[in-house]
Amino acid sequence: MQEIMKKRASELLLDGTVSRVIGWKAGDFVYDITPAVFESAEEIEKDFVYTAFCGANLSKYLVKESKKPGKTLVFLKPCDSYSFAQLVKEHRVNRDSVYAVAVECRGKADVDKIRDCGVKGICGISEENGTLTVDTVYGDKTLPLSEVMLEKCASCKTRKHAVYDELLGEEGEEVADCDRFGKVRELESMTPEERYEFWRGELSRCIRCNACRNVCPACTCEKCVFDNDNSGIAQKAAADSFEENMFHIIRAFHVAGRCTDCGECTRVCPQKIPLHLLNRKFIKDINELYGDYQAGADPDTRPPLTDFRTTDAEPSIVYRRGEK
Amino acid sequence: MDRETNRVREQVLRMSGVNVLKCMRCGKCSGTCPSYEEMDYHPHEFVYMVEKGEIDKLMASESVYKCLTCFACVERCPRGVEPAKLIEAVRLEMVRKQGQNRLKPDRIPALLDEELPQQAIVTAMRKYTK
Amino acid sequence: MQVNNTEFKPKIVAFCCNWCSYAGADLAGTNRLQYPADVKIIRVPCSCRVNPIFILRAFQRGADGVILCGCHPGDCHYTTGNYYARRRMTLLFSMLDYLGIEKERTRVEWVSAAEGAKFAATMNEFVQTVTKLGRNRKLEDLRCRK
Amino acid sequence: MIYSYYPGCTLKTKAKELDRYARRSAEALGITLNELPEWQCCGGAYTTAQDEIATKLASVRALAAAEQEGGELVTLCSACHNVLKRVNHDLLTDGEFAGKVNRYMNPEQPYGGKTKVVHYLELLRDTVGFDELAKKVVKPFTGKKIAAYYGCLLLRPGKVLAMDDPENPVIMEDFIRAIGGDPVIYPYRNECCGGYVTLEDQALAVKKSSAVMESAEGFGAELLITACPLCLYNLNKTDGFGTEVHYFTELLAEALGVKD
Amino acid sequence: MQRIGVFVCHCGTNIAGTVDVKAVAEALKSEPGVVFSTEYQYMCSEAGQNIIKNAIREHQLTGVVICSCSPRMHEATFRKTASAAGLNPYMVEIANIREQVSWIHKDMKAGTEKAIILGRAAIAKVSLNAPLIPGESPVVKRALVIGGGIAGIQTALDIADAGFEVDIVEKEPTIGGKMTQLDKTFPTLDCAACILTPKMVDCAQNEKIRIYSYSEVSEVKGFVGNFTVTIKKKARYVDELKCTGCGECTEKCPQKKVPNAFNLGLDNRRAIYIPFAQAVPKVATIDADYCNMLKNGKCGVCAKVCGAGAIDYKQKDSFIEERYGAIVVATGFNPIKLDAYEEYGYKQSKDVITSLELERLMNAAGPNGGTLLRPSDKTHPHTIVFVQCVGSRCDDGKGKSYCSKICCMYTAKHAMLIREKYPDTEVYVFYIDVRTPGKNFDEFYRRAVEEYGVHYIKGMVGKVAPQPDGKLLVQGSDLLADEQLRVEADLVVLAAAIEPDKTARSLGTMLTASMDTNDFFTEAHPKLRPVESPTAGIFLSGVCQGPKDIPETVSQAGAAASKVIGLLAKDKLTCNPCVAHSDEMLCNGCSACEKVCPYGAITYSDKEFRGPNRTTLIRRVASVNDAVCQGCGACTVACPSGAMDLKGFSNSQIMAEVDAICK
Repeated sequence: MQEIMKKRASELLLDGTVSRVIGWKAGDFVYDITPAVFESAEEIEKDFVYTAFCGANLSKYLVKESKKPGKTLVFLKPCDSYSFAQLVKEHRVNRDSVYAVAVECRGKADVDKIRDCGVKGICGISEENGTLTVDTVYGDKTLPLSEVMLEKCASCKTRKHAVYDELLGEEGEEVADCDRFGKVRELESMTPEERYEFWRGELSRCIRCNACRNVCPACTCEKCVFDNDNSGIAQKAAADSFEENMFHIIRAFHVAGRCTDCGECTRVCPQKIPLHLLNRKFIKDINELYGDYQAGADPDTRPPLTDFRTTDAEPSIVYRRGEK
Repeated sequence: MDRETNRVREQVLRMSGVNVLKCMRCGKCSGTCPSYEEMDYHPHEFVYMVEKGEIDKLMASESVYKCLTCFACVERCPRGVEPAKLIEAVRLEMVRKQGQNRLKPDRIPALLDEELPQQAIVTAMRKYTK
Repeated sequence: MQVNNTEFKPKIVAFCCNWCSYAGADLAGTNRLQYPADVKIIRVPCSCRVNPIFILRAFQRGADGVILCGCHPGDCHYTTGNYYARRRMTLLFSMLDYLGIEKERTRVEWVSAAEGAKFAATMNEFVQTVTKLGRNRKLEDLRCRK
Repeated sequence: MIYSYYPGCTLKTKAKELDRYARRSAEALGITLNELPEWQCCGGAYTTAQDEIATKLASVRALAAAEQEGGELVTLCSACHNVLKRVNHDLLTDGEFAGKVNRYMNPEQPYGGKTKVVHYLELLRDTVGFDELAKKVVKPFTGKKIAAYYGCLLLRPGKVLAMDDPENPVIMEDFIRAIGGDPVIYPYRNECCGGYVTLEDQALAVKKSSAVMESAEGFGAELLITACPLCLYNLNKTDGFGTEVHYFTELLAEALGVKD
Repeated sequence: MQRIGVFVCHCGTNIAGTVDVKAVAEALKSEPGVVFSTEYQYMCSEAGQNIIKNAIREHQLTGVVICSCSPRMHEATFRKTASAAGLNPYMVEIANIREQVSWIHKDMKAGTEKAIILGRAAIAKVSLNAPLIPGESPVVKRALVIGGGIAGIQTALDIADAGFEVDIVEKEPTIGGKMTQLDKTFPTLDCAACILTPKMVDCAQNEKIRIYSYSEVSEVKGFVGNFTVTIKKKARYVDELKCTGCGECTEKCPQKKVPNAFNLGLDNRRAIYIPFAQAVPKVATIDADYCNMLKNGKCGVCAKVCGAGAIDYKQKDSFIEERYGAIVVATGFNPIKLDAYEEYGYKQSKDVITSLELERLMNAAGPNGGTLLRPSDKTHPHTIVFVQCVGSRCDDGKGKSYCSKICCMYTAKHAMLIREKYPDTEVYVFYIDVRTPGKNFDEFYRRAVEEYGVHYIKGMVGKVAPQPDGKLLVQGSDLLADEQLRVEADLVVLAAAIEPDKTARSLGTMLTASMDTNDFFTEAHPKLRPVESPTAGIFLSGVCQGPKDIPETVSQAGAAASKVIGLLAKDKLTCNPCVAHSDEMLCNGCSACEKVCPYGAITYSDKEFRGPNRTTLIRRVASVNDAVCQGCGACTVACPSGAMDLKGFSNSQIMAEVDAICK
């Protein structure tokens, strides 16, 4: 797959269809993959990678890159394509200046989970039919991909793209048995005290590194309210128990109805806080109260928080719902 | 109002659940009452006199035993005052007193006739005794 | 009504729409309908002006309960504002509940300009509910309580 | 269609016909009435005092038993209907009362007013349907001018009993039409007959009942029907009126051809 | 640095009675930014306002906080005061320590504490206030009057008189309203038609007035000075321009069994009809529910007999869009349905009627040509009982809680007219109270008793029992005689409560004008602004605001007209400066704000910005049209970046208030 992509990207750069390519390149280690902009076929040849560690969602980089002259090529995994469509819907990215290449994806690997399996000294990885072959300094190890997948891939909702100009590889299907709200339901069934303890345990670890915000394709504000001294709620660092609550609730609220559930927030969190559970709570509530809605699925439907029905549920539904 | 009067008044109000202050003195209860002519104190007077605390007079009068509990006054009161409930409360306040049962069981045989349904006896027992 | 800590006086912030509930509160005043002094009203032009940030901020600064009052659905002075507010608050309250915050600390009530009695009754009831819950310990910012 | 059935004390003694004809007619209409196994007398009168618990427990037992057996309880006597419906309403709407009752009786399954109390007439109207009933009539009362006497217990308080407009009811008139008769509408059909006061002050009851008879006859009634044994008794105690008073179930049985 | 002045009002003892105003002024003196703090008996008085003005000048105040009554009461007053002293009027904030403190709290300590906290919140807010300069918006010089009864007619005539154009929308085929159905009017007994029909004709002939009869308002957009209203003209199947009102069709139509709504169903009319002889416009209307031609295509008589060729069976509802500067609501009332009061036997006897039906029975143009006859057997009634307060003053879940206000007087009128015309008729009036506050009203009622011998009985009727002989046995209380009274009457007249017209509720929603729980429109202030809705540009005329009689309606109609004239006389309106604005540097261009704006006040454009390294970036940013924005703030919450904010109620101002309250 990687080679097909490299070939196609080089072609398009060379024939002038696109002026740059957003893709992935490896850092110091093979699992240390970062998004990167390539401006020539040489750069592609040298650094471009597409491996089981390419979980990163590239769509957000379009906000900046697509403003540059010429077209920008972006590689989109199925989940990334929804983020891209949502950004187009919100006028953050100009559709015409993007050449979207859809690539197939069967799930990406979580290096920590691989390590948890006792695999050390990773220096290469390849995937075939759901089996990962990890090349380590101690020799090759094989692992089923399903056991070491990123959280966001384990609860993947669809392997089908929302939008693209060109497809490389095979288009996947929607995941029929996806149960991405399982954990949310589990939390909902707890007592308020248990929930509070759960979230205190998680959120109190927050170090306010802002990784979740910086990676989030819905968090593309010109200036975040939490960075704006004039907003009255600017905070740089978590200093006490409430601040991270405030930050994460407001962040989740700001992306409510816009979050495509790409799962990047949880992937990048250095403290392993399951932040996607906040977003999924909003998605679940929205689906239940206002009808199923998938951000990025189509360009026209009004996002639920800028829409209403006169027959919407009253806020008091929150009090009744919990009663047994 | 002395303390005892006030206690009885409060008791009657609590027992009946009636808010006498809602009455606007229209007299529709008394205009509607089928037992009006048999009563010394009429439904609207019950409301007013309970308000004023003159419950002794009401308890002593035959009127409390003449209410048919037909609920016409309750149904028709424009203010939702429910005079019948007040009359019942005054009557209960009376018959619940020691030795004040209106209907003694030994009196009953004399009052019966062949056709009289049980219903009448049990209802009367419930109305006239504690 | 049993309240364990009779000393506890909750801090309640009420956001009131200028066109209905604020006028309803005025009417409650004009009619001398009593409700506890714990309730402090902030006037907003419409329930849709209330940002979830304001509500969290109130809790952060030590409020024990926050209530938002607006026009009845369908009667918004600006036609549609309260419909948006309704969705926003429903989701926000649900999220607070999800985080284990006592859901009774937050409330939305529709009170028209003519409903002075409803305003007073709502506030009495809300204060009672919040008083029973006691002090908000889960959301306050400890630096804000001296 | 199977319903629990609460006959009440009078239907077992002085008003056996009311009960008998109701059962026969129900059978003819394909309705099974299962008499509650251990019912107690409802007491004849609902006590309005808010502090009364004991006088309502017999009703609660019947209501709770009916809940176990399907949840719908049919009554026939106006007084039982009145008492059962009102006690049930209290349980449903007054949580404090329901709490007290359940603490006192301490039943296995707390009872909260879920049983639906249905008067036999409501059964005819809402379940059988008067149109359907009319089709099953074999001996119609064609041309017979029949006056319905509701009395007070069947209709009031209107908000609680929720049977019909308490001031201008139609359920019994519709029933009369269904069995082929000609309903006579007269203003005293929902005025009190004198009720239980007859025990102490029969003159009062006679006076009230006479007004009813006079009004009905004035409007041309040839026959009166009622659902209440005490109404029937009081109306029969009047003097100088020729019109017969019957239980409505008797006419129903006759019309359906199951009287004998 | 802000220099804030604090002014605490005693409001006589209204505030000072439960709030220690001196302590409040003293406590607020030490708040940050406060350089002056004082209290005075009546801040809104001239002397009080002078204290404020002097302090602004003397202490060079940059902000003013007034602790007083509700801002809904005197915010405008104090803004003017500040302005007069050279301070921007939007640098004034009010802490409501009357409605929200002294009137609802009895405890001086708690009240004083709360007043101080509210004062602090206002100080915190005013510290962040910025001077605002209101914009202007043009005024469309045309008014719309919804409802063509006496209220609407009078309002329209007065507006037209001042030289402004005005349209009347009336849902019935003719204007005139309820008053056309009345026979005589109290307290002078002149005939309703004689005083009303000239006004109807004036409306028709006035070139400034356009009448949309048989029409309804179906949509309202816009705001004060510039409303856009869609009017639905219902199909009447007659071309209004061609119809001459000759009435030929209404005589030849073979469908004769249509209940005559104008006579409240007491007689019949044809399927094509003109409601009454003096109708304006005098144009026929086909009742589609009864017309055989429209129902099954068989007939066509009216088209045949119409010399003007005005009949048009294919006519459809049409919609007209008009712009108006002001809207007057004059939707009027109806008597309530009496279904819940069958103890009076309204449905059980034809001879139990409502007062409005009696008007028709007594009217010369009514079903009996003015002779009072019983509906059942057309005989002359010798005993008539009037029952007052049927459905009024009720708290029974069935009727209305309010007094309908007009019944006492019209019943006295009816009683008097009957006694005058038919001296052999005995008239009884069962009343709870007789309410006659009005010029010459009590004298009128006394005449009914003293000169006309009407029997007024203090008490209520419990039951009306129709008798076999056709009489009505009325059983009621005579409370003063302490007896249960029985009257054998021939006719019983019920004074049914009145309620706002059923169209009022949906209209209120369309106009975003607030209503009370009874569906009466709410006035901007119950005493001081009784003919204005709290929604700017919406005015109230007649019973739509509350029960009232004709003289009161006409005076309110004139008052509403004068308010409209005052508005239309302006070329431009000062806009509310508390509008949204977008910080372009923060705007993402995401369109969330645009989606929630009910006024379409937000537009987007691509703008050039300086990027890093001397590059130019083109960004899509929102901007707000100040004249269109009404300042609801929906956009401010939709905006995640905080680019959109509301002047006068900014994020930081509201948060400052929150902080001050929670401190």
